[in-house]
Amino acid sequence: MPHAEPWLERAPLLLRDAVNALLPAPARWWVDSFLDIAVLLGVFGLLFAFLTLAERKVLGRIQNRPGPNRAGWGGVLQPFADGIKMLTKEDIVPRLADPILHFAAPVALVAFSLMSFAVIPYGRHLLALDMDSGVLYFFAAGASSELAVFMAGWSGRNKYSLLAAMRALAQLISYELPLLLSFVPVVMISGSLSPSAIVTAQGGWHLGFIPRWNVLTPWGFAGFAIFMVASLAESNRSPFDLPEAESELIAGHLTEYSGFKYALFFMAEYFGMCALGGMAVTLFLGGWQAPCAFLGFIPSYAWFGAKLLALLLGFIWIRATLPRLRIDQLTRFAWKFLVPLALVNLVTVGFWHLSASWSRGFDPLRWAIAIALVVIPFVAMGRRLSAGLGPRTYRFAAQ
Amino acid sequence: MIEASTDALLPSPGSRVRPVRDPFHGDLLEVSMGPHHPSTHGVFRMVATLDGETIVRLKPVFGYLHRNHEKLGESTTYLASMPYTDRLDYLCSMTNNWAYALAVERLIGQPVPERAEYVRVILAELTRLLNHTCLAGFLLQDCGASGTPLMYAFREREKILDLFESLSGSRMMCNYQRFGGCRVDPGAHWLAAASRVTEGYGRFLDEFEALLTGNEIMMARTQGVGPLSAKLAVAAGVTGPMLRAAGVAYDIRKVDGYGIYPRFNFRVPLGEHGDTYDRYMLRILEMRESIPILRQALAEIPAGPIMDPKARLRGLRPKAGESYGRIEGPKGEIGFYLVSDGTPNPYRYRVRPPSLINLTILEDLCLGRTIADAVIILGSVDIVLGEVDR
Amino acid sequence: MSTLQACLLLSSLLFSIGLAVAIARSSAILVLMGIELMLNAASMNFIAFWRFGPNPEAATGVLFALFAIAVAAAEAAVGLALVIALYRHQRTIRLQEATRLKG
Amino acid sequence: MLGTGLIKGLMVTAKNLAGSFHDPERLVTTEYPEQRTVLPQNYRNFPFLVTENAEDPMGTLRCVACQICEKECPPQCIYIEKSKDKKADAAGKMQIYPAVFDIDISVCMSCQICVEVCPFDAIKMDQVFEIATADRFTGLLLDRGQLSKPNSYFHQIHPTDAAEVDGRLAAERKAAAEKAKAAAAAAAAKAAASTASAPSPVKAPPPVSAPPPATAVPAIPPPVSPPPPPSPPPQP
Amino acid sequence: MNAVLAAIALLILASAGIALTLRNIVRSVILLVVTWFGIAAFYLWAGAEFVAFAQVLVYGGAVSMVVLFAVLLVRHGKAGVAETPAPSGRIVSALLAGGAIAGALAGAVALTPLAPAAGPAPFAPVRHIGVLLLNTHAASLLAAGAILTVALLGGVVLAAGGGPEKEDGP
Repeated sequence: MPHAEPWLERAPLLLRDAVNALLPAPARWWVDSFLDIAVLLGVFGLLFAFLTLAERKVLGRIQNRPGPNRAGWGGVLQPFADGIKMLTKEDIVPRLADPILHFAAPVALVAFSLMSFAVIPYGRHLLALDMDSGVLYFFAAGASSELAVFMAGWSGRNKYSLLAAMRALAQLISYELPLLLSFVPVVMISGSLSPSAIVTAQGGWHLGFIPRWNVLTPWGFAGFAIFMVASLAESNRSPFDLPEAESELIAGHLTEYSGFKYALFFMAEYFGMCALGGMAVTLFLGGWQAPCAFLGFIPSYAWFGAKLLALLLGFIWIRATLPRLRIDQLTRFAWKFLVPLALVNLVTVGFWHLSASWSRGFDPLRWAIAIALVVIPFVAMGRRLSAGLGPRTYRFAAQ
Repeated sequence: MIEASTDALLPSPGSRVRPVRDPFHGDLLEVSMGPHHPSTHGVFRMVATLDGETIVRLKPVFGYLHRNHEKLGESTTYLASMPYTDRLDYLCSMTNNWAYALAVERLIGQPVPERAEYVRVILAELTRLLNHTCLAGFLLQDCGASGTPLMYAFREREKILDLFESLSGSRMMCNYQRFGGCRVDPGAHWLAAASRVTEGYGRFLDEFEALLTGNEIMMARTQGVGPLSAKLAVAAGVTGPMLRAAGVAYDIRKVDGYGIYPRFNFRVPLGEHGDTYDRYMLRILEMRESIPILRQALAEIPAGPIMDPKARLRGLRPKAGESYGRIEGPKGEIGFYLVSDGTPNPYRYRVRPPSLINLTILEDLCLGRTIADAVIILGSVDIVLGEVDR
Repeated sequence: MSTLQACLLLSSLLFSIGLAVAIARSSAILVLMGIELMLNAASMNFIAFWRFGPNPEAATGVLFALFAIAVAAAEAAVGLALVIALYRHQRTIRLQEATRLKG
Repeated sequence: MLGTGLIKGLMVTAKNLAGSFHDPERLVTTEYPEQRTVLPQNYRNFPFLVTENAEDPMGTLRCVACQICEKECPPQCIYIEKSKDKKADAAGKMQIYPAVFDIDISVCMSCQICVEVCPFDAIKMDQVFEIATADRFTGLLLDRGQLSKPNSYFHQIHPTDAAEVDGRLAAERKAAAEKAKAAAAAAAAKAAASTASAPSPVKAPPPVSAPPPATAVPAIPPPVSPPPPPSPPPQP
Repeated sequence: MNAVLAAIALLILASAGIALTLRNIVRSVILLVVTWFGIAAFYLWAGAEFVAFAQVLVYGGAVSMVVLFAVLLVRHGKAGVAETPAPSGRIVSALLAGGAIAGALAGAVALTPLAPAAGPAPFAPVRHIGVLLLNTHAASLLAAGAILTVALLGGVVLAAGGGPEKEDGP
C-alpha cells in the first residue's frame, strides 16, 4: 500500500524532512546521521531501562512474588533508581588488575552491541543504514563483542573471572557457527544480504491470509529455532549463561566489576539481546510486516516493536524456567546437534528452492518432504544427544 | 596464568593466588570456593584444585560456624539443651528435638503418651517434607534455574512453617518437644490445618516435578554425576536418602521402629545409581511416601494428654548411665548420645550429625568432575552448616 | 604522492612490522600473529590495486582478498593447533627451546 | 523427544505467571510494612514480666525473684537481684521482689524456657519483633521497667493462656485464702480454747484477719473466653 | 578522504608497532586485534564492504578467539603471559630486517610511476561477488573450501591428539 500510507507510517520521514528543511545542504548528512544515532540511543536506552524492570517483574510474577514495586507507581521508576545507585557506587579496580583492559572491556562491549543496531530495519522507512551486506555487518559487530567479555574476564586477575573468560571463548567459538549457518537459508531464499531486502521478500500472503514469513516454512522454523538457541548463547542468557554462572563462578567475568562499569555490562547484555531479537524478527518473522492485510493501518514500526517485545518476553520466560548447562554439554550441544541440524537445514532450503516451481498439486508433498527433512534429523540427533538420559523408575525396599 | 604473571609482574606477597605444582598435571589452579560463595550453603569452604575446569583435588574446610554446641550441652541442664538442638539443623528443628527428647527419655525411663507420639510423627514427617522441598529447590538453584524452583519450594515451605509457628510459637526454632511429651497440645484447628497442607502437597509435588524433573537439561546435569557406590556409602557411615540412593535399604524408621512408626504402612524407595539425580529423586519419592503417613497419623491421632503427667520439666537428675537416641531425620541418622553421672548436667553430650558424616565423602564424589558438578553434588548431599560445624 | 602510493606504503610498513614481530618475538603464538600481519598486508595491496586499478568491475582484488582471508583463517587454526600440540609435548611455546621435532 | 521436558517446564512457569494475577495461592507475598500477617496466639518473641495492676506496673510484679529462670535460661541472659525488703504482692502477701531484673535481648533466643519453669506465672512471652535499635549495648538490655507489662496486655496477645493462668491463679488464691481463713479460724478456735482453759485474757493475741480476697485481685479482668475444651480426635 | 586514510594508517601502524614491543602476550594479541579492525576499516574506506565485514568476522570473531584460547591453554609455567624476551641479537636482526624491507618497499613504491587514482570508488555488490565466485572462480572457491576443511580436521587432530583436553567441541 505504498500509495495510501497513513501519516503515522510516514511520521519519522516527515520529521526528518522538517529538520532537513531548516538546514543548509552540506550539514544534512551529518545531522541526519546524528539524528539516527540519537534516536537509536534514546529508544534502546529507554527500552533497556524498562526491559530490566520488565524482566524483574515477569521473573517475580513467575516466581509468585510481585517484583519491584516501590519506586514510583508499580515500580516504574526502579530502573532510574538503579541507575542512580550504580552511578554513585564506588568503582573498584583490583590492585592486581590490568587497568587498561579492565576499563576498556565494558566500553568496547557496549560499543559493539550498539553498532549492530545500525542495520536493522525498524519500519518501512526506519533504517539507519541500508547496507548491501548488512547482515554480515551485524554478525561481524556481534562476533567482536565476545572479545570484550574475554578482556573483562582476563583483566580482573580473579580466578573465577579467568574461568569465565575461558568459558566465554569456548562458547563463542561453538555458537558462532550455528548462528551464522542458521540464517544462510534466509539469504539463499531471498538472494540478498541486505536486511531491508530480506524483509521485503517476506511481504505478501499465502492464500490471502498466511503471511509469507520465513518462520512459517519448515526450513524457516528450524532456522528460527537454531537462531534463537544460538542467540541465547551469544547473548549469554540462561540456560547458556555460563560465563556468569552465579552458582559456580560467583559472577564470572563480572566478579571484579562494580558501579557503573557493571551497569555497562548489564546494558550491553540487554542491547545484545535486543539486537539479536531484532535480527531474528528481521530474518524470520517478517520484520516490520503486519501479520494480516487488514491490520496494515498500524504503522510498521509498531509491528516490529511488538514482535521484538514478544521475543524478549520469550527470552525472559526461558530464563525463568531452565537450569544451566555444563560447559562440555554446551559445546557438545553446539557441535553435535545445532551445527549438523543447521547443515541439514541448508539441504532442506535447497530442496525448497528447487521445488518452488512445483505445481499446486504437489504442494502438500513438497511440505511433507521439507518437514520430514527437518523433523527426522531433529528426532534422530536429539535421541543420540540424550542417549542414556531419561526418567527412571525406582524400586522400593522389601517390607 | 595468574600465578605466572604475578610472579613476573606483580611482586605482591599479600596475594592469595598460589600456584600448585603437580608433576603429573602441570600447573593447576587452586580455587578457594567459600566460605563466602553463593552456592556453598552457608559458610562452607571447598579448596578445589582445578585442571582446566576439572577437579583434581578438593579439600572441604569447615568449622566457620563452630559454636561449641556439645560443650554447651555438658555445661547446662538437660532441658536447657533443648532449644540449642533447634539450631543444629535449623531446617529440621522438630526432628532434632525429637532425637534429643528420645535420648533423654531413654536415660530417665520416661514414657510418652500416645497422643504425643502421634504429634511427633506428624511433625517429623512435616519436617521431612519441609527439608526435602528446600533441598530440591536449592539443588535446582545450584543447577542455575534462576530461583524459580526455589521460590516455589519456599512457597510450600511457608505453609509448613506457618503450621509450626501456630503450634510452637516459632517458625524454625520450635523448641517444642519435651521429655515425656510435647509442650503444647495441637487443637482440632491445627490438625485440620495440617490435614489441608498434607492434602495440598501432592499437587505441589506434581507441579514441581513437571517444572524440572523431566527437563532434559536437568537430567543431563544430574544423571551420572557424582555416583556414590553402596560400598563407599556404608564404609563412610553415610545415612539417610543419600545412602538409600546408593541402593542400601536402611531406614531407621523401619530398623529401629522408634516411636509408633511400626504402626504406619509406608515404603522405602531405593536408588540404583547413587548419582545426583537419584539423590534428588529419592527425596521427591520420600516426600510422596510421607504424605500417606501424615494422612494416617492425622486420622488416627487419639485424644488424651500431650505430656506425661508425671514428667518433670526441671531438676532432672538421671541416674548414672548412658543412652543413645536416634531417629531417621530428613538428612539421615540424627542421634544424641548422653552420659549421665547423676548431676543435673550431662557428663557427656554428643551429637551424631548426619550432615557432617554425609559430607565426608564429598571429595570422592567430586574428583574428576567439573567445578559446576561439584556445586550440584554438594547441593545433593544436603548439608546445613549449623549441623556440620555445631 | 598519489593515494595509491600512500596505501602501498602503509601496507609495506605493516608488512615490515609483521616481519619484525615474527623474527623478534619468542612466543610461537606471536610469531604466528606476525605471519598473519604479513598476509594482511598483502591483502591490503590487493584491495588498494582494485580500488585504484583500471578494471574494478572484475573485482579480482576483492575475490583475492577474500580467499586470502579464508586461507589465513585456515593457517591460524592449524598453526595454533600446532602450538598447542607443541606445548603438550614440550611444556613450552618458546621457540628457542622447542628445538626438537620429536615429540 | 528432545525438548518435551523443557516445554512442560515452560508451561508450568507460564501457568504461574498467569496465576499470579488472579490466584492468591500463587501470589503469596505480604507487603510487610503496609500489610501485616495475623500472628498466631502461640507466637512468641522475647519475654516480659507480668504485672497485676496496669496503673502501678512496678509495684505489682508477680515475680518474687526466685531466680529459677535465671538459673534455667540456656543462654544465661537474665540477671536478677533480690530485694532486701519485702513488699505486698497482689494478694497482699509480703514477698521479696526483684530489685534488678535485666534481660539482654541481644542474647535471648526466645526459647520460652523461662516461662515454662516459672512457678509464679510471672514471666510470659511477648510478641514484639520490631525492636531493632541502633544502640547496640544499652538499647537491647531491658531492665525491670521496660520488661514489665500489665496482665491485660497478656490477655490481649495470648487470650487463651491468660485466661487459663488467671483461672488457676484465682483458684490458688482462693484456696490460699480459704486455707488462711481456716487457719485463722483454727487459731481463733485454739485461742478461744486456750482462753477457755486459761482465763487470763491479758495476753490474748490480736485477732488475725485475713485480707478479703475480693480486694486482693482487683486488676484481673474476667476471662475473655474459656479455654477450648480438648478437641475430640477426628476418628476415621 | 586522505585524512581518513591517515587516521586509519595511524591506527594500524601504532597498534601493530606497540604490539611488537609489549611483553604481555594477551595485551599484544588484543592490540593485534585492533590492527585487524584497522585493516577492516581500510577495506571499508576502499569500498570493499564485503571484505571488510569478512575480515572482522573472521579475524575479530574467530581467529582472535582461537588465539586467545591458545594463550590461555598454554598459559602455565615459563610460557605465561609475560613473555621472556628473545636474545638481544635477534631483536636487533629483526629490526634490521624489518627496517631494510620497509626501506626497500617504500623506495620501490615511491619510485614506481603508478597510474593516478581512478575516479569514484568502485562498488562491488554482494550479488556480483557471489556470481563471480560461483562462475569465474568456482575452482578457487572449491580449493579454498577444501583447504579449510583439511585445516579444520588437521587442527582438531593436532589439538586433540596429545591429551585428554581438547581445544573445543566434542
